[in-house]
Amino acid sequence: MIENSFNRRDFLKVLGWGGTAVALSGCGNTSVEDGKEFVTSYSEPADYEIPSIGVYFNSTCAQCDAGCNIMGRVREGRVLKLEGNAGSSINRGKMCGLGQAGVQAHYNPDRVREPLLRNGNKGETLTWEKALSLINEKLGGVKGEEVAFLTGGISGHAKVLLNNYLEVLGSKNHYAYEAVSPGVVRAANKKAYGVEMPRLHLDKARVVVSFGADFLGAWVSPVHFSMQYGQFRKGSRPEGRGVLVQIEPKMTLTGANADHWIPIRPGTEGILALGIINALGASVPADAAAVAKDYTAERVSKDTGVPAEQVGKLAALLKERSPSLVLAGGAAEGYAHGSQNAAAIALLNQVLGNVGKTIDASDTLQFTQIAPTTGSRASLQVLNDSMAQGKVKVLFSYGANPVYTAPASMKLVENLQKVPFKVTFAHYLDETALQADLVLPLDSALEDWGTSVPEYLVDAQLSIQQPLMEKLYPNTRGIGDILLALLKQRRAEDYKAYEDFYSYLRGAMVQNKAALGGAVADDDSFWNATLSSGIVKLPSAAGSILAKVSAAAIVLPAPAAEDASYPLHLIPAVSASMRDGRHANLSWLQESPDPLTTIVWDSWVELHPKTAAKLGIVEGDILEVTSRSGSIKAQAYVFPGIHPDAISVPLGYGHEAMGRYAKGVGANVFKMLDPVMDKETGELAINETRVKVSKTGQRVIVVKDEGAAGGKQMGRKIAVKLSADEVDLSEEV
Amino acid sequence: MGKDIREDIAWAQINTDVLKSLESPRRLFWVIIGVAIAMIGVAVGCEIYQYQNGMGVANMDNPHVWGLYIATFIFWIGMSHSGTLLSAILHLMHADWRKPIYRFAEAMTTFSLMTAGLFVAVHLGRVWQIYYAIPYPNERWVWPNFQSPLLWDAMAIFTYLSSSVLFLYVGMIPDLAIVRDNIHPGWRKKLYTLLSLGWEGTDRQWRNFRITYLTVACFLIPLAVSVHSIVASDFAMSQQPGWHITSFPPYFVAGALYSGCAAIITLFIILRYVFKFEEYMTLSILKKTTRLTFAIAMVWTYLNLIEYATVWYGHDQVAKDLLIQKAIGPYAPFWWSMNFCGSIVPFLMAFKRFQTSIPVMFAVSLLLNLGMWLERWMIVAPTFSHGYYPWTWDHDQWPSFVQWGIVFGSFGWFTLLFMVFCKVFPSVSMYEVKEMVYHRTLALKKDGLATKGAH
Amino acid sequence: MSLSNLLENWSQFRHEHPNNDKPHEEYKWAMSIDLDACTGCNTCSVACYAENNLPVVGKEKFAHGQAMHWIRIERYWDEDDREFADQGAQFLPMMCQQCEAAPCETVCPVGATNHTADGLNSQIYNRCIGSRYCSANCPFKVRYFNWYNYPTTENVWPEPMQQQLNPDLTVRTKGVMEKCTFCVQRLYSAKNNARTEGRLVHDGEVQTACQQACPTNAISFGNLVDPQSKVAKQWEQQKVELAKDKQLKDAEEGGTDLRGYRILEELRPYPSVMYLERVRESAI
Amino acid sequence: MSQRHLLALFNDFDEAEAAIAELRVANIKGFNIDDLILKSPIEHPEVERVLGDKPVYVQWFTLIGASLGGLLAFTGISSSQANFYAQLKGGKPIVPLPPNFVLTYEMFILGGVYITILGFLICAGLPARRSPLYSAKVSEDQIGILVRGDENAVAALKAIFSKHKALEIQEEVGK
Repeated sequence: MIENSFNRRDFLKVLGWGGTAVALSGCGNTSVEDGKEFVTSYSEPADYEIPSIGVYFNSTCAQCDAGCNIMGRVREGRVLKLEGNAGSSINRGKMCGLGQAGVQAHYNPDRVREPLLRNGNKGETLTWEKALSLINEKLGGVKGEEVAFLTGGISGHAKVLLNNYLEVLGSKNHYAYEAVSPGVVRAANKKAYGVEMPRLHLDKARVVVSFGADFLGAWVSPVHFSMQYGQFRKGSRPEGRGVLVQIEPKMTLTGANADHWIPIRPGTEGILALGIINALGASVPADAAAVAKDYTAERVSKDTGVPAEQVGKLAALLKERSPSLVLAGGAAEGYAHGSQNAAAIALLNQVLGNVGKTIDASDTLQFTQIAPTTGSRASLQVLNDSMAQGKVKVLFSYGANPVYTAPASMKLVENLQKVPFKVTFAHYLDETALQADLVLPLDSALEDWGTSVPEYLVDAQLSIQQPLMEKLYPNTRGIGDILLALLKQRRAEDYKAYEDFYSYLRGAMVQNKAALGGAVADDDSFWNATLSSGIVKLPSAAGSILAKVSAAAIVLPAPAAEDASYPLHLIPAVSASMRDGRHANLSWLQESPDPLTTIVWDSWVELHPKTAAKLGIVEGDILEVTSRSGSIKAQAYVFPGIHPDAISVPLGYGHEAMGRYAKGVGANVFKMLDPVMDKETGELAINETRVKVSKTGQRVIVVKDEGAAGGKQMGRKIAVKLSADEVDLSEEV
Repeated sequence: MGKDIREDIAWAQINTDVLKSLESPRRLFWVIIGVAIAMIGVAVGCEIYQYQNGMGVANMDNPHVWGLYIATFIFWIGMSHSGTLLSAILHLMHADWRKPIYRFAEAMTTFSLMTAGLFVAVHLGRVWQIYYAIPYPNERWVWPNFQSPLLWDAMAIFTYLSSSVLFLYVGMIPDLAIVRDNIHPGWRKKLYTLLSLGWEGTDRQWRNFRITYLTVACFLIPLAVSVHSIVASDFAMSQQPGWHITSFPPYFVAGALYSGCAAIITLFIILRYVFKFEEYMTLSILKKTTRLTFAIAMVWTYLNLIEYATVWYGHDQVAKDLLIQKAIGPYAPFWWSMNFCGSIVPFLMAFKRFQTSIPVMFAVSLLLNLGMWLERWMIVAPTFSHGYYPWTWDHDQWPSFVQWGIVFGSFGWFTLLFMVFCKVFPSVSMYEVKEMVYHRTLALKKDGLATKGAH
Repeated sequence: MSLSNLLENWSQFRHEHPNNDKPHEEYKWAMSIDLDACTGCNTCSVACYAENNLPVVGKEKFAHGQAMHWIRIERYWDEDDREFADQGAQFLPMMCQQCEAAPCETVCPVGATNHTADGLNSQIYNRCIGSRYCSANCPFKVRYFNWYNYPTTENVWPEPMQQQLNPDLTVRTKGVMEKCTFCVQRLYSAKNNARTEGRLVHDGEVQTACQQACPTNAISFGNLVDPQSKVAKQWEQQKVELAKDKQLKDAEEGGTDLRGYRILEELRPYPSVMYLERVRESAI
Repeated sequence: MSQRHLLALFNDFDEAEAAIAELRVANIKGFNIDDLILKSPIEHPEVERVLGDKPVYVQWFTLIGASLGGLLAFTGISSSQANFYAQLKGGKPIVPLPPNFVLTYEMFILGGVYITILGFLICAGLPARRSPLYSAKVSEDQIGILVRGDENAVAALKAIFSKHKALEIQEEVGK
């Protein structure tokens, strides 16, 4: 059914298999009908829907970019619970709380249910047809480069359609934005190892030294790393029980699980890394030694606040227990010199000879079209600037909430006013949707079709997202369907074969089944197999990792000078459940206590007991935290897991809109961040903000799970620990 | 120095005096009734609110699942014991000074038990299912759990309540006959005719009456002891620190008698005034009661100290922590005032000049009861807020107005029942006062110096 | 009739059930939790909310201590008041310990909480009258009372959230006690499937929600009667015995290189949950 | 021959006592000492003594009631427990003795008290119909002696009563 006019290369491009020369088998049956039937088949009970028995369907978790493979328990046509897909190499049947709450995102009472068009200050509903033609009409008058598309990290066939659409419009302005992303580390990795996201093997390492990488909490692919961590801690493992050392100014969940947690003066992580190299002594290659030679234990301990013998011990441990793995994460990279910190840390890895052992390259994808476009913060800056210059006439936004996450200093809302027509594809009426002229309601992740490729690739795979139940609301649509419809406005011919995104997807998969390991199977069985496993292996070439950190290029600034008017460092905490606040309207997450403070339903300010004593603050005092760019009010929580020079406030709270569970809960830290960027990548240096803290005089009872005894066991034998030399773990089951 | 009942008082006089109490109390009586009803109103309001919204409004939580309801329940159970003490024990000991006051003491027993019963219902999360606790045969073969001290409670209280009601009634039959014979015709006459079962004081009736009264008295004493021992085992049988204490049963019984006697003094003083019983509730009786109370107060104090000592010197660190917490934690003010009211205040009763001073005794008796109520609260609450599991310690829990309101109202409920009883039934036992007078005159006769006594 | 029954089987009725000389026949569900693997990430708790229809009570009621989390993560610090918590925190997942001799069972006036044949501490919601004596007597304080009527409380399950409720178990009304059941609804269907196939449930066939979700595999759950089950192996390897109040580990000599223990064992509730002590490296 | 009732009221208890004693010895034709009923405002063991000892059976009721109560309680509770395995309590036997003993004890007392009261009503013949002659004085401060005799005994009886300073003698025609 492919038109002759429609040549092969375009055809590949339409389907998203561009960028490679894999032979496609002849076109198969993309009949809409069998697709349709499959899509709607939930309505009439079919053989796979047995009353009162839960049936599981595989899909992909959309709660974060880790893209875990999940399966949904469906009963009487309702999805009840999500479990991990045991066949997945990412999460092997496991999940995180965030993922578990996926069902709440689906059943959320505050979802947008109708397309809304701005009329003055209120929105009035309109039909999809009207909405889409309105978009078309608004696009009519503008030049391609005046159209901008803002998304979060995006991959798979949604990305294909998006890019195809932008190309049709003649726009190159796709801005992928993540408010909290490992942007700096990506760049640093690229420089150090030649790959942005190398594969890590905690389970093979004997020692893991993490400079603020919260891999058990919210970093990159937490469930996968948690699984590895489980292995890493097994005494019965050939390498024996692994040792974890965490170095960061504010204790993260990972820090709380470390054998040793080292509070370090904010920003001096790189210095400590070089200090360790220096302490390693003889074995170190000349160039690295040269850079590190000034970083004597004394100087390092003076700069970082880490005791000299601590540095020695650490070096000794790393030396004696190889292979090890050194990680750089949020806390190390969020500075103007973040890239330098990351480089220094990478150098340590290189010196220890871990590259290739505990850290290697994931396979490189051949289908670049579907490969993930990772979000960064810098891209929002670019968009913001061009909006400020009035260069943007039409703005689409999807999967991002910049109005909430952008620092006040960006004046984003003002700049948005300069955009004549703003379209938002939204699940909730969040802060960004409220700024839009047209709000288009999206299907929930459990209602929608899609494919995705996770940024952190364990194996090269394409994850299938399929509806786990019928739509809750008739007037929501999947992003794929919307983009397809928009494309049809311009390229009806190319896409006319595809009634909807489902048939497009099925068509795309089936067309390429040979390359996707379905060469022998007929279309239907291949497609059904694909759906039932939820995972498709992608053809890929083994990636190669390099160890090419140039020691010479590393220049670390002296530790930040004291700032009399703003004496404290603000370390915004990325919590595993709240993240950048996109999940704030899920009540399970609001009510599940923060692991370290056990606080629920509110923001808090973590202070070290010494700091608190100095300022005369006790738990529950309402504090005003002021930076050069803004200020917030939140309750104090005195906490032994933070450096005395720093305070920490969690991100993700303080929504002004979005829904009943999110609105007005806590305070929004993003707003008060100073506009300091990482010099190399232009990423926001999230830890560079300096603040001062003052009491407002009010005091509240902090709402938390922790009882009156605080973290004490009062001599009862409740949570017991013992030191590794007292126990024989080798025999353990 | 209070003078005692006159030996030469005419028996007819006794009848008319007591019968007056059924007719014309002082105005204060009606004030009391009014206040009592108002108090009940508060409690009913709170209970409706709680019933509608769930127990949460009482501001209990996990783990702090019990509150004032249980504490006040124990308090009322305890108060009931003194009635038995006066009527049964002193009866067996032939202490006939009890005779003018035991009737209202018994009434007190009955009504405080009824009040206590209410708290069981108020406390339940699903009071509408309360009948699950009754062992009734059913097709599902489901029974209440006979191992639960709460069930023993129910059983014991039912036994105690019904027995003491019967005891009260039987002991009142001769007086009911008197009322029947003297009251002017009307519905009350019919009532008394019915209740007095046609009593005529024949020798046969008296003979059986005597032995029955004696037997039931003998039953009531062990029963009363068992009742509060069982209430004590609600706590002693559990594993919680501050509850799991061997000395609890005697401790509770002593506490019960203590608060009961204190309550008797209070009511003694009130009745004496309201119903103009100065002739019968004489100061010398007050003195005897006071001395008895003082003795019991000392017993209680002793057992209380024993409890502290066993905890302190025992090896159970958890229980020790709790004891310390009681003394210095958020409950400290209540704990200390409980010890003060319970063990220090009673020493006032050791002074002769106070023993017969109405105002002092009234104040003291109220303080003692406050102390005993606090004791119950201090037994129940701190164990929850500072128990075995530190993570769930909860020092901020404070009963809401709902709990306070219902506790407050329960006093109104008790007062109402009691006052109505005293208005409807002779609250001084006429025939026994006569016996008392009679035996005294006999004694005097023996000494030959018989003034022309009653006869 | 019942009297004759009593007399004929007297010895059987006097038998203390269950204990060592009359162990469980087919199933004894038990758990073991490795505190060295547990990261305190709270996933188990959220999974429990999803599986067991737990109400979200909101800030105010949470402040009153009326939260309903059947499994809670406790976070403890070292108590030698060091300047920094440089040994990290200690996390402990605490749920109903399904005691063999449960203090809660004996005190319930109406017999709403009982001991099942496969060693669970069952809670019969529609028998419960809300005396709360069970919770009062629970040393672990893992029982949660329905202080309000959550199904009708605003924003607990607003439309359409109630569609997520798991039909395999009830939504509890006000005034009843509830607690962790070891996901008894899952156990039931697993047992039924096994029975229809004329076999016993084999290890790994049934998982509790918390175990299934746990990213680090810290929780293992299974049938203690089956010697091949992972749990049985772990208990065996750690020399922890169900009906003992003092394990080999606590003995003066020997056994010190083990790390299996049960919380508040000395009270003799004989919990069905074994914890493995958290390990910390001494070299650093 | 028709029977008559006489009720004599005495103020002085000793006189009443004497009167009864005299009635006992002087055997008046047509009057049996057992037809004499004493009515008094208070217990009068000493006065009753002259009537000769009359047995009291209440304590037998007590015995039966108490033992029945106890027995029924134990068997009832134990057999209901035995009939309901589902109420199994961990670490406890199906029929636990200590709790059952507690309840047995309570029921023992309950049965005792109830049946005793029942016995009292039976033995004392309560509730009773009012006897032919009664005076409210009896419930106040006077002793009444109610006798039943033939018409021709009446005179003699009256004589004895008045000899002992009976305040008042009521007479009525029997049946």
